[in-house]
Amino acid sequence: MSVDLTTNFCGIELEHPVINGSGTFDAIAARRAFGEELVRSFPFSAFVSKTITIEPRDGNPPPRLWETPAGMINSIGLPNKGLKGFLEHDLPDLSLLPVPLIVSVMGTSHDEFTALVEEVGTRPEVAAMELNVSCPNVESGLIVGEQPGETRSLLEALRPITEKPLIVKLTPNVADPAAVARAGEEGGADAVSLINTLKASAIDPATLRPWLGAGSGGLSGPSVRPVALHQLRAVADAVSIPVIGMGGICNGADALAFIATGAALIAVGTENFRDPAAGSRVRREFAGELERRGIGSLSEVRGKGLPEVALNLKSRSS
Amino acid sequence: MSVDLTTNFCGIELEHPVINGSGTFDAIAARRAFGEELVRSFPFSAFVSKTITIEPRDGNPPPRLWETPAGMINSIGLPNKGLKGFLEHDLPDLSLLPVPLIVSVMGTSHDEFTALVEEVGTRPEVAAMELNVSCPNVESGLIVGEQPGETRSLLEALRPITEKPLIVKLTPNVADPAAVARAGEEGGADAVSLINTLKASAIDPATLRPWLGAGSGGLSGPSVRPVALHQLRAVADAVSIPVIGMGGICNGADALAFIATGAALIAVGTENFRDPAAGSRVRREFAGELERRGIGSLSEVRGKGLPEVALNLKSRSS
Amino acid sequence: MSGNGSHRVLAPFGRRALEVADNHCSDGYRIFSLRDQDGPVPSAGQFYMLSAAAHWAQRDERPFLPRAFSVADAVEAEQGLRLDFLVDDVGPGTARLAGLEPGEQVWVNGPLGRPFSTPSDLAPGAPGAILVGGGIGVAPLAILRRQLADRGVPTRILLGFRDREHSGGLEDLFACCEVRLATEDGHAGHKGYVTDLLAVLLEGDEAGSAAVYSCGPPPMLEAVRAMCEASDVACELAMESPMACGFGACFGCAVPLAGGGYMRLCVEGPVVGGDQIETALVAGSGHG
Amino acid sequence: MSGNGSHRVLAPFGRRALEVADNHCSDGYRIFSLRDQDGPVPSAGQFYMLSAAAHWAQRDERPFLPRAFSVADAVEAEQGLRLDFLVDDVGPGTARLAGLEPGEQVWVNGPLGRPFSTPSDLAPGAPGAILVGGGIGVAPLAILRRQLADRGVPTRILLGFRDREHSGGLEDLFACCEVRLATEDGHAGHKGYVTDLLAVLLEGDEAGSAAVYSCGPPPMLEAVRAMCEASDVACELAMESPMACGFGACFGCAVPLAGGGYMRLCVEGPVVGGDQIETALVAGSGHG
Ligand SMILES: Cc1cc2nc3c(=O)[nH]c(=O)nc-3n(C[C@H](O)[C@H](O)[C@H](O)COP(=O)(O)OP(=O)(O)OC[C@H]3O[C@@H](n4cnc5c(N)ncnc54)[C@H](O)[C@@H]3O)c2cc1C
Ligand SMILES: Cc1cc2nc3c(=O)[nH]c(=O)nc-3n(C[C@H](O)[C@H](O)[C@H](O)COP(=O)(O)OP(=O)(O)OC[C@H]3O[C@@H](n4cnc5c(N)ncnc54)[C@H](O)[C@@H]3O)c2cc1C
Ligand SMILES: Cc1cc2nc3c(=O)[nH]c(=O)nc-3n(C[C@H](O)[C@H](O)[C@H](O)COP(=O)(O)O)c2cc1C
Ligand SMILES: Cc1cc2nc3c(=O)[nH]c(=O)nc-3n(C[C@H](O)[C@H](O)[C@H](O)COP(=O)(O)O)c2cc1C
Ligand code: FES
Ligand code: FES
Repeated sequence: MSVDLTTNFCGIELEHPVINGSGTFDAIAARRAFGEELVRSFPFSAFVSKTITIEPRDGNPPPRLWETPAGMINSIGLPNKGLKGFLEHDLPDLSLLPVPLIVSVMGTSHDEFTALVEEVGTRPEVAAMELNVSCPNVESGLIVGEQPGETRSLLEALRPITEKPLIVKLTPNVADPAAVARAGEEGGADAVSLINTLKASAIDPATLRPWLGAGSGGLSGPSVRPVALHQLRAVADAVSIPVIGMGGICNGADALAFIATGAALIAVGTENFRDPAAGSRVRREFAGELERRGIGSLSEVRGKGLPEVALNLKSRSS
Repeated sequence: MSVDLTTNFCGIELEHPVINGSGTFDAIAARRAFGEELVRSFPFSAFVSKTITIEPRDGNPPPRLWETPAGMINSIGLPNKGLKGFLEHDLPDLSLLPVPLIVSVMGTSHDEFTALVEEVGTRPEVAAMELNVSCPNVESGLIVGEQPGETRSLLEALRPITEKPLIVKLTPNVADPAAVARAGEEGGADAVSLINTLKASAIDPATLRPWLGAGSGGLSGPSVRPVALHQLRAVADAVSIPVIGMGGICNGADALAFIATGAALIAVGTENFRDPAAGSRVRREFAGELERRGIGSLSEVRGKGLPEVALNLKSRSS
Repeated sequence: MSGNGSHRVLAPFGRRALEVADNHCSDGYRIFSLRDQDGPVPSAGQFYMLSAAAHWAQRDERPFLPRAFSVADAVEAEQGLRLDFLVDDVGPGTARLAGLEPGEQVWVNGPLGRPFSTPSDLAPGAPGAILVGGGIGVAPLAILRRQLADRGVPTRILLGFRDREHSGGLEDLFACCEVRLATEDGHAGHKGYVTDLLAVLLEGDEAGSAAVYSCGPPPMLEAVRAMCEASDVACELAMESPMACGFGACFGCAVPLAGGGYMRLCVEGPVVGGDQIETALVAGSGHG
Repeated sequence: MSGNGSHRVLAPFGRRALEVADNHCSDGYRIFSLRDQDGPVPSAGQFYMLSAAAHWAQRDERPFLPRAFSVADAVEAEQGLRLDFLVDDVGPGTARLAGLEPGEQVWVNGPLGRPFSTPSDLAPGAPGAILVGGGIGVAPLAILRRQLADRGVPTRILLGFRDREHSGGLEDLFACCEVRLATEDGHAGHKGYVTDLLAVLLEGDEAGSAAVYSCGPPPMLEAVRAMCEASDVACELAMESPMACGFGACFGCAVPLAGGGYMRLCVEGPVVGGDQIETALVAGSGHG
């Protein structure tokens, strides 16, 4: 293939820019379902774990899913084995994957985040950490990711603990995501990723009451893509650190739109549910989209689109 | 029909709870296209005008539309004849409609809003006014609808000017819409309406640059319905004034979900584009949904869903 | 409703489900017909908003909105009016419509918009009409040709096509009248652009004595507009712009006006006078 | 892959487009078959995630996600494996699948999940099996019956149906073996619930000497679970819960565990031991 897809992300060499969204692909469960083929043709250039917490969590009562027009709502509630269980049971299996491992962590206080980043960061199997800040800080009662101040101080607390890349996973449920991203960068984040899910609810047609066991959840899938592209643009323009773009990416054309909007990497989430190998397909289609346009490397279009000269004006005015 | 759809909204008697979203139905243009039949079988129980401003506006450069999965992005840019042009040319025509008229206004300062509410409010043809606060206040530079403080002070400034109902049109692009709604209520608003469009962008597949002439726009249609239902719940729980619910309503089942979530009225927006008589169809289907369930009046389910006893548990656990 | 074909015919209020009567391929384009029992006879230049009643969303959950199509002909038949449309498959919506089977249902809103004017209204004293069509743009000219013929207006027809694959539905639509052809690949008629043929006509002495009606790709429309302006000949252009509603509700179909500001093409157009606009090149229109 | 039918058969990685070989109606339910050239032979109790390759979205832009279906039979044929599924039309996804024409393509991910255990694994020394199915729930029992028969396991089959309209595909699926029937309208067999028939068997002396396998509506499953628990008979239930992915990725298919906490039904199930759960009534499951 004439197109160069390799990408250096925070010093990590990646074969291509397609990774997974946290919580949308369980490599261990997938291996049970698909066997070694999953490892042989692993769909992502890096694997992002589901978010882990200090203590084990059962997750939310069912129902946890609701299908929406061109998307879905989930209210999973971060079920996980807890830090200890993850390090003991999951990390050994995840370290067998052929790609760098990014571990997503969430704490409800600086202490919890500190413990998570310390413990996880020292593991050689771990290449980077993603901070899920879509949760309240018990000390302030505020959602960290909704407050630039909270986000900055969290990063300032965590930055000294580890050399490894820290990625801030932004929540889209704010008026100004760029301000939060900037605060993260100022606090020492190496990258930001977006979007997480949009707050959403559904009504049970039979009871006319909330369908989801937890009352509400998060919207994802193609329906949120236009919102993701908008916030990606705002954030990519506001920070100089790399941005991981996600939100409704289903195919190579979507991936190209996110790269052109400023994403360093793109993550596939909900689409994994419709096609377990979506990551490989998106990468293939994405390379094809670049070739069709004669684009040799990502830097040619990232964040700016096609150069004026190359512009095919047809779709604009002829 | 055995179901009673009449609704009293801020003292205005309405035949049913289905109105239009501002800017999604132009009764004057529709009359040119469909003739008197439009007036004879007017689809809404009250008509909400497109937002007007003090000065005339041309609107944004094209392209202004982008179709999205289960929705669309618009960047229309509030084209309108300005206050004077509206009062002279549009108001006479709108006063011929068989339903109460709600005029949507937007200002960039307290003075502009004051002038709009004074002028429009004194017109007998006008039943109520909707305040579009999704714009920056030139004095503070802040988007009024994103700031509880800005919203409260705006309402405090406008409340003394008119006896007529003032509706605050909330923007969904905030972390806590309920806080803004509460501020509006404290400031003296008679009702709130939500949701306005979600900030969104699209990439031209040919140029890999922003498709929309204005760079970005607002997302609407079925894809935003789950977000609308979530914010509607949060707002309806937070205020005691009536709430107008909208966002992706396409049929009677959607309307029922919004009423069950706490809406006093529901507004049809984007669906009007797919079916000019969508309002009438939604009302018809909505009445059918109520009848099927043996619900005699809206108050039986508004904001609470079916009573435990009536619960058909089938879809939950049997 | 009468069919004299030059006034803005009103549409029934609310979308209606019509049945596909026929759908066949003709030289690269699909011609499909709807049976309209209760709708009025449209005027030439008007359009309809169409969407398949079932299976509309094709790829990536699109299309969501209906699509605009100029009516290419409207013929009274036993089972009611037959509406003909020409479809150029350029994306999911046109692909779905092009694939409709007879008997399938289509949601219809129309006729909509401003039709072509009569030559006399357009250019007082102009005895004749010159129709200039390019590619899929021949659609509204086909019904215009018939409605002009019904009124006995002498009409000359200039049509341009890319190649053999895109010389859509000529026979059916322009039968029984003299057509001058231009094709880019020269497989038929003049090798080159249809505007070359128009230039010849406009240079000829009869120039001023005719009104020009044109529809086609924006660059062709713009050439026609400029040429008519230069030789001071009245012209009307059937334009396109992205449309969500088609009846003035969304303000999405903005086209820049010569005097500044915008018009809603679905209300003030799709037929516009050459003097109303500065250019026929509109951002977002064209089949990209 | 062998077809001994009691181990977790792995799925090829990535969704595959398979062709619909047949789709016919049988007493209220649709039975449709896919031709699977390169897939493995599934074990009884496993399921597939299915979606139509074209025109998936039906109403309100749904379905978006694939749908889970227990394989009802898997038969080697010349053109490769034939996978049979039973479809109960309860919404847009099942409606679309029920309407598929032979030759249409279906996206397939599977076989997935934990299959039924052998009677001996389930209840050491249990010589026989009792299959208890209700309505559409007969699907996984059909292939289980065949795979048990292949292994010469003595099997008694109890099936319950609402009425004549819903006595799905009996003949085809349970031909050649003795079936005791219960129908709520009494049009065939015992008038009442299938669990009445199970009660009789469990009271009989042979009770402990068999393992019970059941699939059907949650209330029926719960009754079977409780009865087997009461009479201390080992049982396995093929359950349902809302699924987005089917391979452990979304954590959406949570079913409460007896010991507290949840299992992912697509990974730990859909076949679960009666002792693993406190109740078979799961919020969000069932066909509304
Ligand atoms: C008044 C009028 C009359 C017309 N008459 C005819 C006719 O007689 N025959 C005919 O064939 N066509 C006609 N058209 C054009 C026709 O409406 C369009 O070709 C059609 O809407 C394209 O829809 P699509 O889904 O097939 O393609 P789309 O996917 O909509 O693509 C068509 C163009 O739209 C843009 N586009 C791509 N993706 C999107 C998106 N997500 N959102 C918005 N824009 C996008 C691109 O520029 C693309 O080239 C007419 C248009 C108008 C306004
Ligand atoms: C392991 C397994 C095996 C199965 N095997 C079979 C089988 O062999 N045959 C068979 O017919 N079925 C089987 N099912 C059930 C089948 O998967 C469902 O009936 C199907 O998913 C329904 O989809 P639908 O679009 O037709 O209906 P839906 O619209 O999805 O409605 C089905 C139910 O889902 C709920 N619902 C309604 N709207 C929504 C929404 N927007 N989002 C989420 N939930 C909603 C309601 O409770 C409704 O009653 C199986 C399920 C599982 C988990
Ligand atoms: C079922 C589900 C579970 C998710 N769990 C997590 C999680 O544990 N941590 C996290 O940061 N994001 C989580 N997400 C958000 C995704 O990583 C992603 O940000 C979002 O879904 C948008 O991308 P998409 O539209 O491609 O799915 C989850 C999303 C889904 C649908
Ligand atoms: C084309 C378009 C124009 C709109 N113009 C306005 C406007 O002028 N003022 C306003 O308050 N809301 C405006 N809206 C927002 C709608 O009133 C409504 O809040 C939003 O579209 C969500 O509802 P829907 O999903 O049913 O369309 C507009 C929406 C669309 C799609
Ligand atoms: S298409 Fe909506 S106003 Fe013209
Ligand atoms: S359905 Fe996704 S984890 Fe089970």
